[in-house]
Amino acid sequence: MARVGVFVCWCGSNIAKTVDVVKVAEAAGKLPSVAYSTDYKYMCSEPGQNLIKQAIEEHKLDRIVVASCSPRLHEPTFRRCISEAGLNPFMLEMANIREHCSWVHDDKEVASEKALDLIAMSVAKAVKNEALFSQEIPLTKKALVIGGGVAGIQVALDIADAGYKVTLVEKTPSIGGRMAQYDKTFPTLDCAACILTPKMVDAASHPNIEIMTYAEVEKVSGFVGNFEVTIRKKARSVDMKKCTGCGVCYEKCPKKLPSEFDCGLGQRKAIYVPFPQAVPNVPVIDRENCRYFADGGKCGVCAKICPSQAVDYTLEDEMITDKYGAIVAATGFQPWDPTPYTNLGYGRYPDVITSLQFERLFNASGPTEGKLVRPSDHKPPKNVVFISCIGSRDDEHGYPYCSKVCCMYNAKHALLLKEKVHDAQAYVFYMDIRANGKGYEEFVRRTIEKYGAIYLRGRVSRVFQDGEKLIVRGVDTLAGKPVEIEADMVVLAAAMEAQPDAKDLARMLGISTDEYNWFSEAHPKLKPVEVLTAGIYLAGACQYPKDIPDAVAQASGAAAKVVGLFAKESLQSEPTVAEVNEDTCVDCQLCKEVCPYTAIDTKTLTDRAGNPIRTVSCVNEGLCHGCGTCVAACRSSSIQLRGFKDNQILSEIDALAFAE
Amino acid sequence: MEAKVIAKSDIGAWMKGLADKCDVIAPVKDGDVSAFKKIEDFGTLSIDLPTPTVKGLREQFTPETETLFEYKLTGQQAELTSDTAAQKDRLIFGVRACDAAALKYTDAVNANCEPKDALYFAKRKQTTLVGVCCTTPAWSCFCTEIGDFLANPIMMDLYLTDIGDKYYAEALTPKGETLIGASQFQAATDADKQAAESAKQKVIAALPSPIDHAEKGKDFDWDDPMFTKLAEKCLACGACTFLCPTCHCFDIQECAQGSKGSRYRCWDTCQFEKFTLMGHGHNPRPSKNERTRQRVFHKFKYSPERYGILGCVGCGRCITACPVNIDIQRVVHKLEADK
Amino acid sequence: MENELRQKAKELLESGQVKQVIGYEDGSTAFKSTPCFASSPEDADRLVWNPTCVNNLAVYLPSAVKQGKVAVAVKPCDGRSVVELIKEHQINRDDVVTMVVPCPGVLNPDALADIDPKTIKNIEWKGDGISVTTDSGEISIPREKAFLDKCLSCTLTDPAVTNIKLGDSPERSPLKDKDAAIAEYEKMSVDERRVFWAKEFTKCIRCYACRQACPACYCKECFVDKNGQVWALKSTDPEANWFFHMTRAMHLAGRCIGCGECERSCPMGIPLTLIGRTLEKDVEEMFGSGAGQDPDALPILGSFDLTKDPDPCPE
Amino acid sequence: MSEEQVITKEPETAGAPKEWEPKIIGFLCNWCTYAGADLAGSSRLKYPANMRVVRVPCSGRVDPQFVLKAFERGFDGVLVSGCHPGDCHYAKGNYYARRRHMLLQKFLEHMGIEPERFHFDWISAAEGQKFAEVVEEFTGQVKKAGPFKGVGK
Amino acid sequence: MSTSKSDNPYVPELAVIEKIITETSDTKTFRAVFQNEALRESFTYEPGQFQEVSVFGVGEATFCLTSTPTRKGYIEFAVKKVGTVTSALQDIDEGATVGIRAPLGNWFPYNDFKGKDLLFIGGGIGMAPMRSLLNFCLDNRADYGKIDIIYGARSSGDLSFQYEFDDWSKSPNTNLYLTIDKPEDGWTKNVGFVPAYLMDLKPSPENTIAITCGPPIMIKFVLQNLRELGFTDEQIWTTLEMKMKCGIGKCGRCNIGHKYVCIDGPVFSNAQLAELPPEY
Repeated sequence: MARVGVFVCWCGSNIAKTVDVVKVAEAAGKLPSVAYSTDYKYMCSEPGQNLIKQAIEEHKLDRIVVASCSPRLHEPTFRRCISEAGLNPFMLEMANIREHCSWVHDDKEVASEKALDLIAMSVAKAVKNEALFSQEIPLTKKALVIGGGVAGIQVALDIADAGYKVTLVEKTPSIGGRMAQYDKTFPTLDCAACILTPKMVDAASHPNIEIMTYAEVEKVSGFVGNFEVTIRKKARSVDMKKCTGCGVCYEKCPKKLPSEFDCGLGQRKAIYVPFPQAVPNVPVIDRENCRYFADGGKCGVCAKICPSQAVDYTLEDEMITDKYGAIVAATGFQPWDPTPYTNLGYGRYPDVITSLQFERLFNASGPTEGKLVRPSDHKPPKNVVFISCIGSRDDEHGYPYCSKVCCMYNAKHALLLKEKVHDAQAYVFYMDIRANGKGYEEFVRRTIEKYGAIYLRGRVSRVFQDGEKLIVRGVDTLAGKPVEIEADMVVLAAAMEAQPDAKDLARMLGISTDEYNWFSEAHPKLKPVEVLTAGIYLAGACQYPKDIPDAVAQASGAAAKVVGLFAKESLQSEPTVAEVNEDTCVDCQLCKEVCPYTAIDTKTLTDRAGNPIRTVSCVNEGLCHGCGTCVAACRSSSIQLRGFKDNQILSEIDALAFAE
Repeated sequence: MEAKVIAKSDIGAWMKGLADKCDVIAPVKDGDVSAFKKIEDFGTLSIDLPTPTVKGLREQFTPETETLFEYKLTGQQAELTSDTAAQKDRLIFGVRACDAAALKYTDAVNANCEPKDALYFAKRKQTTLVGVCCTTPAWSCFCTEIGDFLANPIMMDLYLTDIGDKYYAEALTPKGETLIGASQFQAATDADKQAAESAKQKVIAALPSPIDHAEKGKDFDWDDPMFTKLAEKCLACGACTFLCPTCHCFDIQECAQGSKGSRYRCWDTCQFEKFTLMGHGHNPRPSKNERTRQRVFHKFKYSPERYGILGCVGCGRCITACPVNIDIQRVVHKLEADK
Repeated sequence: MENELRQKAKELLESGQVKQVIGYEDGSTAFKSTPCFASSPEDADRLVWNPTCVNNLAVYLPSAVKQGKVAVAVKPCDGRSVVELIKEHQINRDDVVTMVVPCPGVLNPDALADIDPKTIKNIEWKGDGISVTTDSGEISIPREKAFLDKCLSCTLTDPAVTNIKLGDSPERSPLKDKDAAIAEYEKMSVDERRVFWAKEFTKCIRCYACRQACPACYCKECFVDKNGQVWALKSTDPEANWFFHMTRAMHLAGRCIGCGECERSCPMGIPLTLIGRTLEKDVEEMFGSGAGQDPDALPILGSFDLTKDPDPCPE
Repeated sequence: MSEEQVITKEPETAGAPKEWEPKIIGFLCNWCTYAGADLAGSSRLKYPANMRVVRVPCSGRVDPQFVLKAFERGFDGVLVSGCHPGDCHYAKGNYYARRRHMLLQKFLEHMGIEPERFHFDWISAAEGQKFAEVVEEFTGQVKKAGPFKGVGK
Repeated sequence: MSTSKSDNPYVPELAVIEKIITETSDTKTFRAVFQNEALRESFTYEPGQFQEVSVFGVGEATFCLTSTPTRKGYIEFAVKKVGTVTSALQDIDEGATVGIRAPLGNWFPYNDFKGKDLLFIGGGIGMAPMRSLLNFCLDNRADYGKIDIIYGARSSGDLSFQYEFDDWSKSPNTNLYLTIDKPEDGWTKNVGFVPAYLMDLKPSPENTIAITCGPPIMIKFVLQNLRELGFTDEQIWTTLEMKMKCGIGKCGRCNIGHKYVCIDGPVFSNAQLAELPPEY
């Protein structure tokens, strides 16, 4: 007979208010196999944990049931606690009498009864618990960073500086990401390029960093310490080794296209580098739009003109498979397309633009070489209206969430407008001003007070063209009256949204996503850079809208996690994995079919002389994640999940079924 | 002992009269099969006599599942209870001669050594058996090969033989004599006696002649190659043994229900691999070879050696039930020929 | 036909292509045949093929192939079991030679209800039905009475794993709808069904003939035989019996080819095929395919279809 | 409700002993529904107390046999819930669960267990509200179906 | 209603586990004391008999009594972890309640052994069933001649009852010969398999009874070697292990031919076994 100890937590009044903890603890003491039962104000506190440790010693307890909050919160705490007292950590069961009981029920009698049932179930399961142990698994000390924006670059640099190899994969032809498109950064008004470009160069020249641009992750298998990743390096059509970056090819290329980098405001060629400071500074041919590829090899100007014979039309996509110990997703965001706001005329009036377009307009390397002019007539604008929350905080057209950075860049743009065009006037329509960051509030105040930006609290109902002017009709809710502004330009602060392929990557990496496809962290407060799949981390705006300092901070956090992981000699496997009873397995391979991780192999049993007898399934403990799908599939119960074996779950059912 | 007659039309009334004193059990149709059931409604009594019951009397004395005792656990303590509340007396009507004869064997088994099986004998003691001579034996019947109990019934209290519109009723025990004391029974004439005798002889004539299987069983060949052949086709189910009126093997199992539970026994069979499989993996009867041999040898060799009684009454149930047509009569004949 | 079967079997055995041929031979009575394991050309002479050949011989394959290559006589329905066994890695395709016999239908034992069994001398196919030779002459029994229900609705063609086709497939159109048998049952209310099965399962004596006769029940250790009280009690409590049969049914979901051996083997007359057919119908409706068709198909409950699978909260 | 009904109903609720409460067991995946239940808790949402939860790693771990066992044991209702399609922490476990349990639900109905007694659903870690609603609705549904008469008689 | 043991042979007596001794990594010895005080006094048994031990909620399993009736007040049995009940027993702690049905089966005809030399040959857990007779004979030392004990195991850690080795070897005219399969650091006794060691020691069959128990493969070679040394089947005794449930000759699984190991055994001489079919 096992000797189970039951520890009922009051959680202050959180549990005790609705559950009669004293009575429940007393009743729990009478459950079969229970040798000791008690209650305490805060089990998770140090005195609480000491109480458990002492009881283990004093009452020779071999299994522990803690009835308190959700195991998702404190299971690790109590596992550590009982293992410090000499028990195997898996001899713990937790009865969730807070989240699942005291917090959701009012009637004390009913809640107490339920609490006792939950404890009885946990006791019954604990009786069947077995000591579980980890196994050592190897660790590849090389990291993969997906996304070459500022976050990805920061992660790569930090890991590389710690002495570990990193592969940085970027989908576009150059690293740099969104930040490379910006002119200045708030609130310091540093030149974005001036602070980013050196980092890009550092990354490119770092001996521990391998950059793969124009490349995408195709397949991910394996598990923490042992990921196997296939990367598709798209055919660049330019030999990276031969190219000197002279730029003759794209000067001479006859095919012109709108530039993605300039948000369609400028042009690029079919062979191009996205921006002058691109890293690597090697052009790529956009095969879809290249005349050579369209006309079956007639054009070929770039190849002819290239002084170093670097242009090679025959290059093909290349698949590279490598092993990584950890993966950091830093895939960023995309700006939301404000077309659904038909009342604001985006797409209809050329001078209604997005903030990112505005950013490109006064960027020195932008389509106007830094001259702020209207797209329609290339005249400098006088009155510019900035409208906040386009697609943010708006269930109807966009997303209910706040994109976090718009208030700040609106202020930045209003300020810069005044600097570029001295007689200009900025109007900012806003819902609330969210300026909670170091120096942010001061920055907004400066824009209003020193630069005369007019802030109007309210929404814009309509924008329409009237001759050369754009008429902006809105409401100033503070003044309580409608306003109408004759504007030369309207700038929409479009929301940040998840990358269109975020969901695909999430599936590949085993990251769960929220309803907007932002990647979900393992814990919103305590594990903000981890995800639920071990060995995979998050950096930057792929998780949720972030500004640069936040993205960079999180990047360093993710890098620290990776470095921490790599600092270990090897890894310990999860003890709660599946195991096969070879005596009864008939090798029907149903377990193999359903395993999401290809963790099940077939092995041949042999007699003492080594002759094959029959084949059975076997589990690769490194690959097994412990989902137990195989267990439910197995007809003869020959595969079992440690910690969640059939007899453990059945004991819970029975404990409840026969509860008195 | 005394013999009387009872009109077939009076059977219902007679049994109804008995029902006051005891439970009356008789074979009735239960879906596709015939089974012994407690008769509740004597008004619509429809006793199924022509078809043999799918199971013999085994379940009447050793139920398929029988609680041995119950326990309750509190903390580290245990408390046992065993309910021996007296059952009502029973009368089983329509017992076949073979099934009654099987009780001689199961009595011997349950008294095999001290302590005797009290659970079994308590039920035996409380049961009165009224047999009916088979007039329509099944195709698989071979009781006459085993013994003469069809003509000279044993282990029952009263034996009825169908003689047209009435039964000839022979009391075999004092209990039987009391039974025919009931008002529905009339004195039997010599003609009735003759009719009964000729009815019995007519059935016996259609059945096989006696063979001294007990004697022949002594020389069975342990290594007879036939067992390999049988094992090949045997599916290792328990249909044969579970329907057998002499098979008595059982398992003892636990029924845990939280802090309470019970120990029970349930029918088990030597045809299952796990029957003799030990915890550490050794199995003295590891394959169907040994297990098919065990069934036949146990009935025709070991039982005569141990109890002096054959472990088969020739009821033929195992033959009809076998999904692959293993016919124990054929098997035994072959063994006897092979020796 | 029988001669052709014997001839083929002899060839296979003589040439050493197979170690044994599993077929049928005469049983201990004229209305029963029994499985035959022929390992020599002489043995092959005992093989028969007649309406009494009801057994699904695929049940023997997993153990038989351990001794070497096996040829097996299969009816089109039984052939589906071979497909399942291959699909579930219990036998290698190369280890079995399937001899598909032409099957007009096999004997429904009820067909003989009015005949004294002891007088039956022979049973053979004749015309649409069967002819029973008895001591007192020949009795013809028409198709609708002669054959098992599954035969009357049979539309099966040669199984996907046919090696040798014996004779010509008989011309036949189904007499009944495949689901005629369950149509009546389906009329019951949900609670009537609960009561119905509670009563049926009470009969069960746990002899496991259903399981042992089933070619899909090849586990080394059945869940019900686990030591200790893991899943089901060995007791014949009605609840324990229910759990056994319900679980066995779920284990067969998507795998039951409907040979009916379970019901035929059940000494207690529990209508087990009703369960199998109801469940298979659901499987076909929900997942679009059934058992025993394609040896390379993925197991029904070992696969999924992202778009077509029914969803608890469809969008 | 008509006046008459109100009148006839009153004494019933007042004088009757404790109302029958269904016994429900729920098998919840650790990552989504269990977390959803936790969220319902931390959001202090109220729902009926009839269900007791068995935590499993994944809905894929929920063997239909657990559901059968629960009905064998006489539970009035069984709930199985896991992550929404595409959200399974183990990528695919819920898809297998979906096949198994959607089939089981039909099968149970065929074999005499009202579909109201078995519920299979997706509830994510973010759906605390949905969890509370599903439990409330399911409890009501089972209550309406009445005490389960069992599988043995 | 509570019944006494007499009318229901399947109801065990309750006993409390008083002491647990860890013998090897997978074997423990349990000392049980009947709860019923009168029974504690009156209970008696013979060396070689066995019992059925219940763990309530798990089931019942068969164990031989390893204690000797000469030492009263308690009974002992050794449990090796192989199945569900044995695993459950391994998990219980001192103070737990178990059920016991005992004594069952026959016993060693120790009266017939009187005045003779005894040779015990045990392997691994096989020493357990012989320990009862061994300690019984040592407690009645004057009744028997020389006692030789050959005991072997895979490793020194697999030898059970090590705490009694001193008592055994210090008993007058008694020799304990230990052997393990493979050499070990610090092991000064014999290395080698039991049958081979037996041949090295060459005990005389003269007026000697050999009692052996151990794994089947060991028994096979021990018997071969004993015969080579001149022992007759009548001089060799063993105790058999079979799957049992009822322990009282009813449940039908432990038969060897027409004999039931639970009532006609578990103790057999080789001469008796020779009469039975080879099915054990």
